[in-house]
Amino acid sequence: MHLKVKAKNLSYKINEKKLFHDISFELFSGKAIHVQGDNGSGKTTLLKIICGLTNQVKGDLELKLDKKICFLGHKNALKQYLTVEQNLSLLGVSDHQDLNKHLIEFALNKSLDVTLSNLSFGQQKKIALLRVFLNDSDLLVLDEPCVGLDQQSQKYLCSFINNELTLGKSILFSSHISLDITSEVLNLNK
Amino acid sequence: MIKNFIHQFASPKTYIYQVDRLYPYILYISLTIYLISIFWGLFLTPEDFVQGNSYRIIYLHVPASFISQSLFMAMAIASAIYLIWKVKLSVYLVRSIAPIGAVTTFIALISGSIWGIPTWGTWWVWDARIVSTLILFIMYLGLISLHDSFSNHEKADKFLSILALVGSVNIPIIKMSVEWWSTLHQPASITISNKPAIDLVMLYPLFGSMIGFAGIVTCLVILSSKLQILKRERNKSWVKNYA
Amino acid sequence: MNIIKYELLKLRSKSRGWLGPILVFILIMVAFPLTIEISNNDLGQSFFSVLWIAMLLVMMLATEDIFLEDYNDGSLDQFAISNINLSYVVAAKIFIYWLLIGLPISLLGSLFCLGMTNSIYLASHILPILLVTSYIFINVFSFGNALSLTKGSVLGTLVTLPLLLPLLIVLGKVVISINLNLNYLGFVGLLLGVLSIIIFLIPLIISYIIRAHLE
Amino acid sequence: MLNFKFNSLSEALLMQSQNGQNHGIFVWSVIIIVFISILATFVFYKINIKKISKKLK
Repeated sequence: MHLKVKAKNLSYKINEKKLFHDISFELFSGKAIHVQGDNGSGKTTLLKIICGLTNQVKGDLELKLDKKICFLGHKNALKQYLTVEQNLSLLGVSDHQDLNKHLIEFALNKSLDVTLSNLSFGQQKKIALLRVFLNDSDLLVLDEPCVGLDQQSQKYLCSFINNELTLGKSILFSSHISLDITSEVLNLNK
Repeated sequence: MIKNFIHQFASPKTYIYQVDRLYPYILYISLTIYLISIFWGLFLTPEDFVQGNSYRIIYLHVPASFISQSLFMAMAIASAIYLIWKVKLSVYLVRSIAPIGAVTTFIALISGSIWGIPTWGTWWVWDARIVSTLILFIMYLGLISLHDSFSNHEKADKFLSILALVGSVNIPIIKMSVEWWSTLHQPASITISNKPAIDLVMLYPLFGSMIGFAGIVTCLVILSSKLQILKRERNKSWVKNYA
Repeated sequence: MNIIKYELLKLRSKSRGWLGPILVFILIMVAFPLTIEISNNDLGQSFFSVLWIAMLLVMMLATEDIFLEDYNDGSLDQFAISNINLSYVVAAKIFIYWLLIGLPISLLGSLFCLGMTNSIYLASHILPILLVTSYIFINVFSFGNALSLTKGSVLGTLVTLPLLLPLLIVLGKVVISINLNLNYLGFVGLLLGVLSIIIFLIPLIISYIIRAHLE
Repeated sequence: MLNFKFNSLSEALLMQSQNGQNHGIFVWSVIIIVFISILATFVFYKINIKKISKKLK
């Protein structure tokens, strides 16, 4: 059990308006934190602060990671005009040995040559999730990972995350859909 | 330590109270100097040998064009301070100098082109100074529109100061290159550089009008920065007390 | 190396992104003589000013979504999180844009020069200058479009065009020198000097701006 | 050194030069434009500051 993330009294403001303040938590390896809160309570911002995309206004954030963070946000980082296969190679996962397994599980193995804009929202999300599944990092940051996913895929995602936790990875996620993941809850509501 | 010092000293609150104290002195002294110098320049100085009485526009034109360039330099310094030390006040100043700079550049342009009618026979010449002043004017407006198009103030502040800094590096280059360009194209009849060296009697009121105009512009910047601070810090409790 | 490969793939599969500006350039160069009497001998005279302005316009159009697309679909977030230096990514993007847009336009510009002035000497001497200029244009417009990332390219152009004016003056001087058979190597040296400064500075500045955008 | 160069108000308004041209219109219009634009800027900021302080109260 190593300490991966330690946040102390994090605060954030937009245009001098407080979004959240005095958020403190610790995340150990093999543990998950579920960030909860109403719309506009700053979940995405908090996750972005942990990724280092945004700077907190106050407070300290300590990261002890050996590898880079794997982040999945609202935006999928996929190119609409490229085929699935090209997108996978852009994500840098096209040579991964486990790729086929996940593709079959997501029923995407037959649409490798399809241009991405012809796929549905949920299917695009699944391709974005492949990057998470084939990650090479010890901290996963997932912002609403199961928006648009069907029941089966949600279950698959949960089982994957639980498996990752047993492998000693740390996970931070936000979700309005309840997921079957053993996690601590961090509530941003005042 | 320097950082702490600046942050304490340059808080918008201290600034606004200090500036309120100084404002009337600056305004009245500089207004007096300015009006006296203009009066002196208009009625007491001798007529120019070459240009006749139209040269009296110099007392209005030169201060404006000089100040319009200095204001950009001031903006660049303030932007650098913001980017290095994250002093909020300095970026408020950058944003509040920009419209004032645009106004002074506008004054310089208009007075220059009216001056051009009797002197050069035309109100617009592709002269180096005029072109670079026009570019300066557009850059001021560009800075304002860049800052206003972002709703997130912190973002807007960063972009504004980057652009002001890059622009300030470019202004001397633009000036030099435009001068270089116009030396080849321009017929000699309309250069203003070969006018006789200015007489000392004419120089005193010119200095006076420059100092006076600088003071007036300082007052304008103070007002504009007050407006900016009140807008941006309206959620702070001290602003409510102040208002 | 991977970044260059992927950026190339991205831009290549988006034909309106790279072919469009080239075609617009051709259209402008074809349209410009139509506005003048065909017998007019001054065609060669005004040709170069149209060439520079057309180049300016087309580079502005071409760089319009150089970062916008990656910003909208979240790729920039991924770049910023990954341990690749963001300014490398920016530099690679600019290089690819130059390779697919700037290079063909420079070649075409030199070709049009041959057609308009019937002078191989002029056309061959203008080519290296076109190559360097297009690279500088793409760099500076990328800076402007990074500043006005989500606010449209009009703002970006408004903000960057004044910065490019000295360059246009230098270009005018170069054409005069080549026309008069004077030594123009000094100007080329100046352009190369500007280029070498810009190549290092612009990606750094842009990566700072992009980080601010991602916040 | 500090003598009036114009003898009457009308002469000052006309500002006839040695070459016979009247430069008064240029000089005075510049003066009016400069003063008006400075004044307008002052008024603009004064009004806006007042407006915003009223809102803040």
